[in-house]
Amino acid sequence: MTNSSVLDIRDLTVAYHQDGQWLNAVHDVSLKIHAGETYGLVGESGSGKTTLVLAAMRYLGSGGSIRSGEIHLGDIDLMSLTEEELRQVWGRKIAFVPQNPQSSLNPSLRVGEQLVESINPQGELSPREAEKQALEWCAKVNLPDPERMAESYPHQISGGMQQRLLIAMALSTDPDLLILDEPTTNLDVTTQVVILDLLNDLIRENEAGVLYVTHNLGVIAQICDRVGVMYASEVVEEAPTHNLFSQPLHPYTQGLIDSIPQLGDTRESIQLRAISGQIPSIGKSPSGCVFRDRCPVAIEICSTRPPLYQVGESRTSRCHRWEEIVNSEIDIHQPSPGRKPTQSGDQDGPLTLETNDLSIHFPIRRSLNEVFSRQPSKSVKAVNQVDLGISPASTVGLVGESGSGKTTLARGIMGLEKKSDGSIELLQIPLPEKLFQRDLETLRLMQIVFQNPHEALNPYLPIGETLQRPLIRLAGLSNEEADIKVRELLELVRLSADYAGRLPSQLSGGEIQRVALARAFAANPELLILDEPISSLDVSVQAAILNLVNELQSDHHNSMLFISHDLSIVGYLADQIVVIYLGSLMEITGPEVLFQPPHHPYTEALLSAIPQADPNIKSSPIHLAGEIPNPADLPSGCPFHTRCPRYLGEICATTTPPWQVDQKTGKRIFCHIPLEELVANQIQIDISSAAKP
Amino acid sequence: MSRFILRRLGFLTLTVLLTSLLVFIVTQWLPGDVCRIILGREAGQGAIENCRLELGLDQSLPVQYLTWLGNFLTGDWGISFSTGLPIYPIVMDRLRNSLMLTLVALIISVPLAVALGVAAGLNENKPIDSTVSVGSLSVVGLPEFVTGLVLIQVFSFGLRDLGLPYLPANSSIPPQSTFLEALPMLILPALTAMLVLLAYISRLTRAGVLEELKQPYVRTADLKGLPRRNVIVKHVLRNALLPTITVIAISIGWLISGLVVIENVFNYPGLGRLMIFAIDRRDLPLLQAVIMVTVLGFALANLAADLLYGWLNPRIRLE
Amino acid sequence: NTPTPTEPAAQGRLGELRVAIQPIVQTDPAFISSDPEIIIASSIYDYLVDVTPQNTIAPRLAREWTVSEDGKTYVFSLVNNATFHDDTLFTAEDVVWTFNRLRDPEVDSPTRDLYSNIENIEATDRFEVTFTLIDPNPFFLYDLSDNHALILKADTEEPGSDFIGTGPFKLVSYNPEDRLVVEANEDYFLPDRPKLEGVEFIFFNDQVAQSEALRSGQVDLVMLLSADLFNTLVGEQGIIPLEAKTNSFDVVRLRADRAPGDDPRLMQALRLATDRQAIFDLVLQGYGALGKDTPIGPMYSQYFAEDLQPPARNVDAARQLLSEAGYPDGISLELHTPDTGNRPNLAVVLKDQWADAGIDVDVIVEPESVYYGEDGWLEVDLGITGWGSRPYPQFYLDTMLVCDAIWNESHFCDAEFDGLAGVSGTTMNEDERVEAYRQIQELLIERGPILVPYFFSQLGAINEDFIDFQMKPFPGRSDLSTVRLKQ
Amino acid sequence: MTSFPETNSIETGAAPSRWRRLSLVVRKLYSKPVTAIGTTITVIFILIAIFGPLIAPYGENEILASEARQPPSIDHWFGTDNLGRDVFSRVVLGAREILVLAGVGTILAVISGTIFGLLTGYRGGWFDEITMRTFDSLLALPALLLALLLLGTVGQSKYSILIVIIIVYTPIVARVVRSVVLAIKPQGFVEAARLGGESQSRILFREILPSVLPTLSVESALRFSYAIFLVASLGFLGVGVQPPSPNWGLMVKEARVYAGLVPWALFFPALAISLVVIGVNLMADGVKRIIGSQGQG
Ligand SMILES: Nc1ncnc2c1ncn2[C@@H]1O[C@H](COP(=O)(O)OP(=O)(O)OP(=O)(O)O)[C@@H](O)[C@H]1O
Ligand SMILES: Nc1ncnc2c1ncn2[C@@H]1O[C@H](COP(=O)(O)OP(=O)(O)OP(=O)(O)O)[C@@H](O)[C@H]1O
Ligand SMILES: [Mg+2]
Ligand SMILES: [Mg+2]
Repeated sequence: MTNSSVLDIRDLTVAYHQDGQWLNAVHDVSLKIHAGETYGLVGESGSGKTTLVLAAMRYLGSGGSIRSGEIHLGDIDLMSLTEEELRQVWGRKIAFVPQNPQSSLNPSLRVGEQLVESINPQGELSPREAEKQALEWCAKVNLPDPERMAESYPHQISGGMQQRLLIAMALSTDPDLLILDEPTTNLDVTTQVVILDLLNDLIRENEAGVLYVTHNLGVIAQICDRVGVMYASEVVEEAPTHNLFSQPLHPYTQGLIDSIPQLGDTRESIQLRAISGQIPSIGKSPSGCVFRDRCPVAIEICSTRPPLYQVGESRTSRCHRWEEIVNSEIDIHQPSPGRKPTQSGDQDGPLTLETNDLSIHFPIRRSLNEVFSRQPSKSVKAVNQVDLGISPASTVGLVGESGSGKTTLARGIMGLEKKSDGSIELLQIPLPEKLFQRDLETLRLMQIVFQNPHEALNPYLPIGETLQRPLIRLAGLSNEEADIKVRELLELVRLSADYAGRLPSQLSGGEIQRVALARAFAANPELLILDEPISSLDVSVQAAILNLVNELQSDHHNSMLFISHDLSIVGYLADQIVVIYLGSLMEITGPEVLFQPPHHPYTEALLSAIPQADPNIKSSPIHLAGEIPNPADLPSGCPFHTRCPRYLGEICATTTPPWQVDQKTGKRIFCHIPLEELVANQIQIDISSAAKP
Repeated sequence: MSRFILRRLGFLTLTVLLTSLLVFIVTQWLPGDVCRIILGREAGQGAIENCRLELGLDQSLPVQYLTWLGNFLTGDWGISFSTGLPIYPIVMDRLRNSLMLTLVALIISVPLAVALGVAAGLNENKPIDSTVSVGSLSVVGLPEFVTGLVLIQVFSFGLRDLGLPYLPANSSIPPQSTFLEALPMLILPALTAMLVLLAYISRLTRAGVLEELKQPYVRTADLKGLPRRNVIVKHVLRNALLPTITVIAISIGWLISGLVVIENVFNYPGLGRLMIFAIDRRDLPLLQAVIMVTVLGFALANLAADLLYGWLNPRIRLE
Repeated sequence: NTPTPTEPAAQGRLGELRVAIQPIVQTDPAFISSDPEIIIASSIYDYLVDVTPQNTIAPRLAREWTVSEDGKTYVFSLVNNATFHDDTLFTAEDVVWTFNRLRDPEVDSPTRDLYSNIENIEATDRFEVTFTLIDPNPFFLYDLSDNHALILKADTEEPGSDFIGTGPFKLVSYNPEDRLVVEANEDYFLPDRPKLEGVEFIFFNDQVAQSEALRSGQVDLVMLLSADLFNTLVGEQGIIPLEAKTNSFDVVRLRADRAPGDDPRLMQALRLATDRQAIFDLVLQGYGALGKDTPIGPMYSQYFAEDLQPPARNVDAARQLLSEAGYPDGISLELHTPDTGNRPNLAVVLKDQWADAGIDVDVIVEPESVYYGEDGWLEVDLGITGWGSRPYPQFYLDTMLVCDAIWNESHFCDAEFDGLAGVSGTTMNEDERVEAYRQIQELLIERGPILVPYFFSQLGAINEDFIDFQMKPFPGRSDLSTVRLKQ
Repeated sequence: MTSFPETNSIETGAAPSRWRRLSLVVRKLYSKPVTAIGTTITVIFILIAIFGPLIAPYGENEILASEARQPPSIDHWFGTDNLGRDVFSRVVLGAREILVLAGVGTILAVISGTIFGLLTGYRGGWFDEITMRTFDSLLALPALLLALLLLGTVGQSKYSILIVIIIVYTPIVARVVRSVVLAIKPQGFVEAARLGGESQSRILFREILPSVLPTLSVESALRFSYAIFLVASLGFLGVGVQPPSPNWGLMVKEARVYAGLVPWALFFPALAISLVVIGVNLMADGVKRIIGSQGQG
């Protein structure tokens, strides 16, 4: 045992009890973390990351049990401790930052009290001292106004603040080992950079070993020293970060890297390579190499279980063929999708969809008091004066942070939300405001795919029926015709015909989203709105869906509004990118000039905040001050002025900015700052796409 | 918050008015005539007519209703048709009795139920849990008249036959009795009401504890290294008992008036029995008054539950 | 050692009697009808003359009386030492006012009919009242002792809620549906009475709860017990069971004025299908007497025709009659009954017995208040009605069976019967009356519209600590002023 | 085209047939002893309700005058009552009435409650507001009192009990359904149906209803046990049932009078009520668990 290791896990196997048998969720995993080292653990959902880190603390939920293996925390043999002794270790030697900040804080305790608890778990300090320290920690994690913060309840503060609090709780115990389980997954990119920065600083200060769990390769690339890649309860590869990205030694790692578009990729420039198939659920892994089923280079030997091959000093891989990979004798990339989507169709002609000055406000009910004191009625101004045009057969990408009004805009267009002002025209015909006023033909012309795949399909209707309905109702087919068409649709989204008889619960998330796509295409709409259709899917599945969307669109020539919070995805897919902030459009640009200044200061911040999956690019993210303002209290003038790093002065706060058009790039920017000035001050964002094959 | 209360009070008023109207209409359909009932089967038609005139039953229905409503709202609850006595003191006296019974039932059952529920929840699927679950499921299904009879046999006659001190089989407490005077007679009916309540609350508490134990914040608390007791008391129970509190408050409404059967079995002078009396006698103003009090009590208990819930649960407060 | 009227009897008063009774509705004596109402009213008020448990007339507020030769003038001399609870002296004016009220068409009390034969009531002295009748009435003293004839103070404004009487007890408090409490009237005109400090009437909806309260010592007196409940109390320690033979009966009657009852064979068939002895054993468990389908029971020993017998049960004969009456395959009927007393049990047993003869009845039990309140009892074809005990039998004939009787529930109309009833009701000759009653019994057994399966005893029980309680055939008329605590 | 990644599903095969699903449910009901006991009790009572007349040695009102008040014996397993009726036969024959009344009442109440809940939840607005306020006022009255009031007005018969169960339970069911509808309404699939131009009735009954069914089945089981409770309690109060009906509540009421001497006439119907209510309760609890675990899975 090297005494420098803070965590040493050996041959750990963890299983859950399900339906009368033990199923391994972590199988034979060893890993070691040294003091001051940040170790990244990456893998798809369900690969066993959380199970592993919980087991590392010997904290497993009901039904979970450590079957074999050793866990050493410094000199302490965790496996030999009683529960009482474990509680002495928790919160002192190990600290944990969970994935979901909202539910990880007790909703009915003030956050200050919760922080005090972790500073003073067994009550050694005087309450006053503990409180003082708590306030200090609030300040350390950059929480504004610590006193007020401490008095708040969790629901009263934003997700970013909650996460900072949880980090403060963890760090305040001065642990030897800090475990972070996807601490930024649910946060916006702009918030994420703040948290990551904070972590970087604090970790450096504390000399603790860090185990960082995420599925975001970008984050790994930016902050980790060493990476373990987990798949189907096994760690299939382990390497220093730099090596891992420059030459992955496991086909799975390669698949992960290839699945996501990087900033600067466009559908014309690159095709995403999805990993075929999907991760097996626990207990269903194939024998031998667990990745065998999905591996492009699997051969006979792969049906025997590969040992953990030691590759040089610091690398390991569980691939029988690692030597061939090292020597570049085999290509471990996933096969490229057969057809490159061609941009076809006539993008000119009358706009498919046009909104003018579209505003959607949700009224807030006034209290009686407010009515009497004649306070004006307020409303949540979710969408403000949006002018949007979508050309035939083109894709408009809409990006914005959480709460910026993307979904509201989409719903407003579909007629699911009442517009307060402005007009919506479909094929130059004004749309009736209310859904029930729209005739079947109008309904047929527009379809939407919702964000959450599990809500998108009726869990009690067989897939076939779900697909049949629009065919019968909107396309006017008979039952028999619809049946035939359902099969075609399934084929179109690469599902076999027998899926028609299944229920959504028998499908994976990716498959459900395909069905949702198929339904949207069933009546061959003119306009298709995709509201974050992939953000809840695993990276390997995302790629397949993105490819499918591309392909379908180029076949059917539909116009598309693609909504996402991820600029790299929108940049990859869209013909035009629209950036939205607080319900107002900030910038409209083409994907090819996305990285060329001038940028709207908000776009600039978004671009810089994206952690790129390339350790060579050291990004210098722009930190946005403060929180997104409350949409019920929109800032006057430019909605972004309260957080704008390039704040000009008075004018931004008082006057609505003009739409400036950049002649060179064709960008339209909603800003007071002269474009020349922006060009002069903004540097080109470093993108990695050139480095890619 | 004040808006919330105002809104709720508005709905409450609406509900109460609707109920009174509903009851008024329903009682119009009730067969049997209050005057015939008052005067007996031997009275002549003339006496009946006199009586109807005196009670204002000759007026049109809307007039009758509005008159009653107007008077009621101005605090004049009127005279009971069948007894000729002022309604207000009668109803208030019964309300007091019902509240006493409620109090005893709650005092006995709530701590016990919560303790059982917590114990069961913390020991899921262990013997204590199964015992509490099966026990409560069995008791919750027993009609009060069965439990009441059993309790009387055991604690009254059973103990008496053994020559031990025993509880009164009958709970007709004298009017204006103080709580302490009434207490011995309150025990058996309270126990009967309590069994149902006990089962209900303990099941709810158990479910609450199980639900909260699953929440990620419990993990956070555990991993802070807090002693297990702290985690349970400060974190789990605080949230787990929230729904329980609501149910307790609501059950006050039920206890006040829903104990018709128990009040009959024990001859306890509560509101429920008074209501049956009023129905039997077609004593509309009395019935209306009792129902108003009941519905108000029920609605207020509900409101109190919501307020309490909102007070204890900071998440609600924003709304 | 008769104490003089002026001697205070207070030192002898001891204890409070707790009586369990059904809740009352009516408190105005002119309208009271149920036993609980009457026992409460008769504790607070007094009768002019009272009936003894042996059905004889006893003096009360009237010390003595004389009847004129022609039987039309009754002169009552009243006690002179009775005071109302508000300390005003009781005088003849109060009697006059009370009885005038009872026959006042405006008030329309149930007694109006009863007293329609009175021509005049007059206070002939401060303590003397004279009643003048239109026709002689052999039962006039009984009429004066009617349940409703409690003497109120003249010009009482709220007879229902003033509670000012001359009776042995004074009202302390009344909580409707809960209890009514009275205390001894210290100035009661009868010496040495009452012997209790007070009485607490506790209202119970539930009979079982009453008897349980008695068993657990929470009440002392329970009346109107069902035979079943009575049996469970027999042998219970510390409890004395009370049985009073009465002329109370349940009558099963079939409307005779329309189909199917207009064919008397149907009623005969019902009778033939009935096993009275079995009913008596099951329903009454022996507490009472077998009925003979007439309202004249063995209590009226001078009128009861012991030798007459209704035909014994004969199912075949019943079937035969049915088929003659046009129901060869049996008949379906609804049997209505109030929900009180033994009536539901009687209905259920009849249902079983009649089923053997192909008579299929649906028992319909209704709350008493509804059954009587809606006048359903006068309307339905086949029904059961309870009739309370009266000191003389003429009452039943006049109100139930003569053609124009106000409660002729069976709508029976028989000239011969009416003639006989007229004779028995007016003749001053006792032998004539005995003969008329005998013929009436024969007639009813032969073709009457009613089936009287039994006369039931009134049953009650009292805590052994209390003595000198005598339950009357009409239990509500029992006198509580004689009860005392055993020392 | 062939190079496009093939998908393989989590589970293969079509949705299980109805029978398999049923047998699965039965197996799950029997996987926990307590639930198994509850289910067995319920099934036994249902069988008794169906085959009662074949089981009962005597009629429901068959009076054996000479055998009144006999303790349990070979001839009379549960003894005889005060009128000489065989208690065992009456208990057995009483199962049908109470289960049918409670069952049919529950079904009707569930149907009407579901319709109200679906409509109010889905349409909202004034219709919702007025309906729910009316239901609130009904719920503000204790169920038993409401029942008494209604029984007084609609008359004392079995059918009145049905009406009472419907009126008393419709608001409760409607509320439960409504809350589920409110939770489901904003979900994508409902909106997708609206956007697909589906009619309201299809949306209500084909799209939303299935999601309500699990909650509804738990609620129905619960309502059923309360309905039994209610029918028995009404019988005990002597309303809505006519003697000589072998309604267990009525039997308890009647036997209570002479329980001191003939305790068995009280004990067995009381036991029957308790058993069936406990049985249904235990089963409902099991149903809830099964559906809960399906919801998570
Ligand atoms: N308590 C449990 N009982 C049974 N199975 C469980 C339990 N917790 C997790 N699992 C299963 O174990 C496997 C690994 O889960 P785990 O949460 O460790 O994955 P993960 O890599 O953290 O995924 P994610 O990225 O979604 O958080 C999954 O298949 C999951 O369904
Ligand atoms: N029905 C509603 N009533 C009131 N406010 C609403 C309503 N729907 C949305 N909002 C508010 O409108 C704003 C925009 O919400 P919207 O859902 O459109 O954002 P989004 O960009 O789609 O965010 P996300 O990325 O989280 O999906 C938010 O502040 C939200 O709270
Ligand atoms: Mg995880
Ligand atoms: Mg959204």
